Amino acid sequence: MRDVFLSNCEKNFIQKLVSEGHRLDGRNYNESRRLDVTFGSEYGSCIVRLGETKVLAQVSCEVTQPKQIRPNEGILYINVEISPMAAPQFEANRQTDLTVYLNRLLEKCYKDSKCIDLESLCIVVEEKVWSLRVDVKVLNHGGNLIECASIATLASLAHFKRPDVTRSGDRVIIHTIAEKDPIPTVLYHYPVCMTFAIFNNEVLLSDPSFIEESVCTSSTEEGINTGGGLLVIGMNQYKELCLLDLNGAALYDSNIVHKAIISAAESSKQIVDLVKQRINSDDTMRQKRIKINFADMITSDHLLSLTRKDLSIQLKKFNVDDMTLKNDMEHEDNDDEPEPSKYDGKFENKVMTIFEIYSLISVVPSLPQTAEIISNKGVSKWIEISSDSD
Amino acid sequence: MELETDVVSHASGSARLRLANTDILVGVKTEIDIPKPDKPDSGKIEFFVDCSANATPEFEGRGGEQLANSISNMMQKAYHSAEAFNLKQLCIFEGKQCWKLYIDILILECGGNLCDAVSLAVKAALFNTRIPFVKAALMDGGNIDLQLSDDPFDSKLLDVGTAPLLVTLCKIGDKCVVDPSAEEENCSVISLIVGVTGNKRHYYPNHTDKQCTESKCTTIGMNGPGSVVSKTLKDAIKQGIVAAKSLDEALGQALLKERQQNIGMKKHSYGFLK
Amino acid sequence: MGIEEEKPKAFQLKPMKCEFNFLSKSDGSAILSQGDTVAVVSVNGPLDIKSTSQSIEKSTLEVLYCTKGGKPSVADRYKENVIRQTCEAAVLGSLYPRTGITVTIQELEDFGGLLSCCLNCTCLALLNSGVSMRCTYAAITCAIDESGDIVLEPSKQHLDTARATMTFVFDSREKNLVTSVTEGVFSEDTYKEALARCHAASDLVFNFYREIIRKYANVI
Amino acid sequence: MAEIYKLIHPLKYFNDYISREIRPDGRKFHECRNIKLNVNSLKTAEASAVVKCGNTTVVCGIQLELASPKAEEPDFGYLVTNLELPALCSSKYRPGPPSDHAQVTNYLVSNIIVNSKCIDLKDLCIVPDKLAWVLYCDMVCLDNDGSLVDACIIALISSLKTLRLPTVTYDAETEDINVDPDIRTPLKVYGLPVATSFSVYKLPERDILITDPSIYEEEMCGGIGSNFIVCSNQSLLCGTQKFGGSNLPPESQEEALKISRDRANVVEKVIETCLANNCEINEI
Amino acid sequence: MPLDYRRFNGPEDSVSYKRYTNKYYKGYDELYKELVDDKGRRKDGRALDEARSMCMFFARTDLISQAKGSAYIELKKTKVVCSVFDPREIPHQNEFSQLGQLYCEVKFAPFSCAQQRRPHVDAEDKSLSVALRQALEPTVCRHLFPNYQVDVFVYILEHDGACLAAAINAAGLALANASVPMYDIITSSSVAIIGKKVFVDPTEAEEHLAMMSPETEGTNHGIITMSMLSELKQVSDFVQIGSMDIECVTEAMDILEKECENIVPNIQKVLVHNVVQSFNQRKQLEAEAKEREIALNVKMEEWKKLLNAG
Repeated sequence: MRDVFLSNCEKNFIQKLVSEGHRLDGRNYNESRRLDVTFGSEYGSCIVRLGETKVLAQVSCEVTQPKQIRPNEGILYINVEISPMAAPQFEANRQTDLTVYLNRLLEKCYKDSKCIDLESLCIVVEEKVWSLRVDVKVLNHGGNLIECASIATLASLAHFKRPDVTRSGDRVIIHTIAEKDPIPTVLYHYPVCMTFAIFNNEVLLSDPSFIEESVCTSSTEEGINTGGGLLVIGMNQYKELCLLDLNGAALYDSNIVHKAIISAAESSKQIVDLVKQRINSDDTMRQKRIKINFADMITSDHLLSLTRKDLSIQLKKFNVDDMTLKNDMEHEDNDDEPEPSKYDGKFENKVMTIFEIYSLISVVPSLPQTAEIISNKGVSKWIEISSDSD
Repeated sequence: MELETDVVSHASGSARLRLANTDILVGVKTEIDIPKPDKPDSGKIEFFVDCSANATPEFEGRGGEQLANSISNMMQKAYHSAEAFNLKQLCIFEGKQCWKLYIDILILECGGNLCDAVSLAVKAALFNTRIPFVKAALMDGGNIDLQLSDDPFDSKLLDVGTAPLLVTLCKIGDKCVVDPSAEEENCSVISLIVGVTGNKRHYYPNHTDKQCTESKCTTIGMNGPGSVVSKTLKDAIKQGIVAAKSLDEALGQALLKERQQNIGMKKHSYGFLK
Repeated sequence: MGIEEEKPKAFQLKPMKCEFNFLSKSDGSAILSQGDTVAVVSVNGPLDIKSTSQSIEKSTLEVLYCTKGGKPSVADRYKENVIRQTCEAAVLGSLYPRTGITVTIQELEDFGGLLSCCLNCTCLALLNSGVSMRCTYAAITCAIDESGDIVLEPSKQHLDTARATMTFVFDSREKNLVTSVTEGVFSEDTYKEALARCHAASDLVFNFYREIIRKYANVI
Repeated sequence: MAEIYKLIHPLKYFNDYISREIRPDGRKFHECRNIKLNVNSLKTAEASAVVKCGNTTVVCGIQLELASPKAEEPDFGYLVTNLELPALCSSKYRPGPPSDHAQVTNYLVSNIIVNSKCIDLKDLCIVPDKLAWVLYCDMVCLDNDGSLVDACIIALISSLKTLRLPTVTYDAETEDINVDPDIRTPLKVYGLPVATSFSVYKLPERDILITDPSIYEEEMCGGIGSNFIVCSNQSLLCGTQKFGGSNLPPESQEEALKISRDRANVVEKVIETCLANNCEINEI
Repeated sequence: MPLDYRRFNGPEDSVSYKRYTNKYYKGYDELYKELVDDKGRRKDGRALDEARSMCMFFARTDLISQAKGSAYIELKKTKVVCSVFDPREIPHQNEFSQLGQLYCEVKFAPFSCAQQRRPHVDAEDKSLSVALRQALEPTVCRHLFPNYQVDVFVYILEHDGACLAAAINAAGLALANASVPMYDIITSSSVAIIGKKVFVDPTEAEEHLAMMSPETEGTNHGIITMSMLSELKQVSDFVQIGSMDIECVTEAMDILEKECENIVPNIQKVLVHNVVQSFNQRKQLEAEAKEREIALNVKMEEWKKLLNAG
C-alpha cells in the first residue's frame, strides 16, 4: 500500500475545526451521512452508500462438507477486498493491514455474535451443509469503511435467499429458483458496526469522514499525540453490544465509551430499521415483478461533482457590508444573527465579485521604488469558521 | 552441553538442548493419519524447523527460511531408512490408520553447529515421546472408530535407539573439525554432514540384541561453496562416525539418568528459558 | 438518455445509461448500464509505481477485473488481459513514461454482453480521467443462435442456447478491428457477416459516447 | 555488427527488413516455419507429443486418473489442460507461480479445445454419477519463439489422437474398480483444430500481415499477446482471437482467413503422417 | 491444500488408474526379483556396473533459442533439459556481493513420473535445486561476475532414475555452452545399493527399491550421487541417503569416481562438436555476406548505368 500523507496544515485545520464545534462537511458531532441501500437483481447483492463511501456486498452459497467439530452447522465465510478502485493508494491483489482488520471485525460482528442460524444451513449431518460466502468489495473509500461494510454485509445476508433442497434417499436435489421458491437466511438479530472518531480524548464524532479518520489517528507535527482514536461499536437492534474495538492513542475513559454506546444504540436502531424497510420494499417490488437492477443507481447525481462545492463551512458572517467596513468592525461578532442556511440557496453570500475583491486590496508604496499590494490586513488573521448546518 | 526433556507439557514429547551458544527446543506432536498406499504398514514422520528471528539478526524476515529448509531436509533424509527409525512402530491398523509424528524444531539461539544440535535434541525428544494406547477399534463399514485411552500415563514409548545423529565436519586447511563453533563455520569453505545411526545399547540397558551394534551412515551431504579431494572425504566420513559414536553414548547416558531422576523424585525444573 | 432515435431503420441497441465521476476517490470513473448489464470502472493515474514494473518507454497499464463474488479464476485473468490489451492500443502511454495507470473494473450485473459492457465502460472511464488517448473504441457482442441467425447484443437466454458468441472492438479513427474474442464454432461466412453488422452497430456506441461527453462538458 | 544493431535499435532493424519485403529470419511475409512432430516419446505419460515450430518447442504429456463425476454433470468426464511456461523457455519468465501471460495463453489453448468440441466429455464417462476418466493434459513450453498457441494446439491434439484408454470394469455392488491396462481403446477425437497466428505491422502506407511470427516479430508488432489467432477446424472456425495491438483492416482479415485455411491443411497432413508412422511402429 | 487459482484444476479426489490394476502393489521380494535375472543382468540388459552413459548417452547443446546456453541429456528414458541465461543483477539485495551467485532450479514436468506430479514446487524439487547449486558452485568462476547471478534452470521431462546426476551433467554442459567461465568440466554419476549389489546409474525401479527398507535388519541400502571435477580430482557434491556401513560407502565412492571419469569424454565430444559447428556456421555466414555484397555491387552498377542512361 502506498503511503498517504496528510499535511500539517490539514491536520491543524481539522483539529481546530473540531475543537470549535464544527465539522468539515457541516454535520453535527453525532450526525451521520446519508445512508442508502440499493439491491441488485440477484438475491444477496447490494450496494451501500454512506455519504461518498460505497461498498458492494454479494452473498453466494455452495454445498460443502461441514467442519468436523461442527458437523451440523453451515459455514459462513467473509471476504473483504479493497482494490485500487477504493482509492489510489491501494494496490491490486495485495492484502493490507486494513483489509485484514476489516475482515476480522466483520467476522467478529457476524460470525462470533451468532446472529445467523447456522444449524438451519445443514442439509445432511456430517456430509452436506450450505456454505455462505460474503464478498465485500470496497468501491470508494470516503471514510468509515467499517460501518459501511458492516451495513452492506448485514443487508446482503438479510436479503439473500438460498435455493431450496429436497432429499430423496441418498441424493440431494438442489432446486433452481424457477422450480421452487428460495429460502431466506434466518437472522436472530441484526448487528451493525458503528465508528466514532475521538478528538482530544473528549470529542466524539459519529460516522467520521476519511480526513477525520486520518487526522484523529495521527499525531501532530511535533509528534505529540493528540489524544485521538477510533472507537468501533457493534450493536444489534435490541441495543445489545456485540463488539467493541478501540484504536489509536486516545485515553478512553468510561464516560466517553458510555456516551458512544448510547449514541450507537440510537443509530443502530435507525440503521437496522432502514435496512429492514428497504428489504421489505424490495420484496414487494419483486412480487410485483418489477425488475430490480443496479442500473437504477445511475442518476445524474454526480453530474455537478466537479463544480459543486463539497465544503459546507464558510466564513462567518461573510457580508459585503461588513467587509467594506473597517477592520475593527470585522471581529465584533454577533452570533445571534442567523446564518445563511444551505437550503435557501443564497450562494451570492459566499461569492465575492471581482469588484469586491479589488475593493479589499490597496496598493501601498513601501520601500523606495516599490509598491506592494496589501489586501485588507484584518482578514488575514484567523478566520472564524461556522458550519452552516447548525 | 545441557539437556532437558519434557519441557513442553502439551507436546507428546519434547526436549531442550543447549550446546555452547546454540539453543534448541524440540516438540513432538502426534496425530492420526491414513498411511500412504504404497507403505500401508508404516507411519509418517515430518520435520519443521523454525528459525526464530531472535536466534540471530540474519534470520529476520525470510532470511532463515533457506537454512530451515535445508536442516529439515537433512533430518528427513537421515530418518528415511528403517534402519534409522522404524516407522512400523507407528502403525495402528494396517492400510487404514497410523500415527503421524510432527517434529517441530525451534531454534532459539544460533551459535554454530546447528545440525548436530538439532539431531541430538530430536533424538532426546523422541526418546520421551509417549504415544497413547489404542484401547479398541470398532469397524464400521469401511471406517474405523478408534478409542484412545484417556489416561496420559497409559501410553507406550518409542524405540529410538537407532535414531541417527548428525555430525558436521568443517574442513579448515587440511584438517576436519568436529562440532564447529560459529567462527569456525565462517572460516571453512566446505563442510560435510554425516548422519550416523545410534546404538540401542546406550538407551536400553537391558537390550540384549547383539545384532545391530554397528553404526551406519544414513545420510551424507555437503555444504558450502568449496570442494574436496575424495581421500579427504573418506577420512572425514570415518572421523564423523567415530565422533557420532561417542556422542551417541553420552546422549544415551544423559537421557537414562534423567529418566531415573524423573521416576525417583519430583522433577527439578530448570525453568523454561534459563 | 439512450440513443434510440438515431438509426431506427437498422437496429437498436439496448438502452445505455452512463454516469461519470461515480467514485469520488478515483481520478476517473464511470458506471455504465447496457440493458440490464452493469459495470463500474475506476481509473487512477498516471501515478508512481514500483521500479520493477516501470517502463522507460511508456506508462504501465494495470488492469484488475473483479467479479461480484467467488474465487479468482483463470477466466478472470483472461478477461483482464482482453481489456488491458485493448486499452493499451487506445491509450497514448508513451506520454507518461515511468508511471502506471491502474484500471479497476467491477462487474455489477450480468445479463449478457458483460465483456463489451466492461470494455465500453473502461473507455468512458479513461475519457473521464483525462488520460490522453489515441482513439476511443467501442465493443459490440453478438451471438449466433441455433438456426444460424446473428443476434446483436444477446440476452442471457440467447447466450445459453447460442452456437457461438463473438465480441468485437473497433477503434474510432479507422473503424478497424482492435480486439476480437469468440467462443463456439461458426463458418467463415457467418463470421464475416457478424463482423460487418457489429461494425455498423459500433457507430451507435460512438454516438452515445459523444452525447455523454457533450452533456458533461456543458456543465464543466 | 548486425546483432548489435538489432540490440540497440530493434525497431529500426525490423523496419529495415520489412520495408525490403523480407523478414529478419529470411522468410517471406506469409511463410510459415518448419514443423517437426514426434509422438509417444515419453514413456511415463499415457500419450505424448513433442512439437517444434521453428524454434518454438512444446511438449505435451497426458496422464490418466479416475474420479467420480461432478454432481451437476453426472455423465461427463474431465479434460484438464494446463500450459506451463517454465522460466527456462525464455528470459522473460521468472520462476514461481504462473504469470498473467501464462494464464492467458493457458486459457486460450483450453478454450480452443473446448470450442472445437473435438473431445466429447461424455466419452470420458465410465459409469454415470460414479466413475469417469480425468485427462490431465500438461503442455510444457521448452522454447518460446513466438506463435506459442499454434504449437500448443498441435502438441495437444496429436497427443490426444494417440491416447488409448485402458479398459475399466466397475462392480456396481461392491464399488470395486478394476483396470486392465493391456486392453486399450483409442479415444475418439472429432475433427482437428489448427491455430494460426498472425502479427500486424503498420507501415505508414499499408498494413503488413506476418504469418507465424517469431517472438521478436511479435514484440515489434504491438507486443507479445496481441497476435491475431485464427483457429479453424475442418472448414469451420472455432475461434478468432485478437487482443489489442495494431488494428486489423478487413482486407487483411480476408487474407488471414485464407492463409489459415491453407495452413490447416498442411498441419493436418503433418499430424496424419506422424500418426501413421506411429501406428506402423506399434504394429512392428 | 488450497486450490491453485492460476491453473485449471481437476477434481480433488482423482486417483491414478494404476491403483486399480492388478499389478499395483508388489512386495519387496517380488520387486527384487524383477530387477536382476539369473545371469546377473539387469532388466534392460546392462551388467550391474554398466552405466547407461556407455551406450545410450545422448547429449546436445543449443537446444533453446531463447537461452544463452542450453543442453539436453537423455539417458535412455531419463530426459533432462537445462538452460542458462545471461547474468543479471541479483534481485532484492541491498549489499554488494563479491562473488557472483548461481540460481538453480530443478523442476519435474507434471507427466515426468508414473504418478502425476502437481505443478507446485515440492520438497523434492527444492532439495534437488539445493544439491545442484552445491555441485555447480565450486566449478564456476564466480569472482568474474560480482553482484550478478546466473540462472540455471533444469526441467526433467521424464524421470527414470539418476535424475540428479543427469541434471548436473546437463547444467555443466549448458554453462559451458553459455560461455560461463568454469574451472573444470563437471560430471556426475549415481549408484543404488541393495544389499551386496551395487547398481551403477540406476533406473527408477532400482532407485525405488533401494530406498525401501528391506525386511532383514542390517542390510545395506540407499542411493549415492557424487559429482566431480575430473581434472582437478575434486568432489563437489556428495549426497547419500539410506543406510549403509562405511566400507560400502568407500567402495561406492571408488566406483563413482571411475564412472564420473567415464562420462568426461562424452561431454568433451559434445563441447568440441559445438565449437566446430559454431565455427562452420560463422564461416557460412561470412560467405553468405560476401555473396550478398557482390550481388549488391552488381545491382549498384546496374543502377548506375540506368541513372547514367536516364
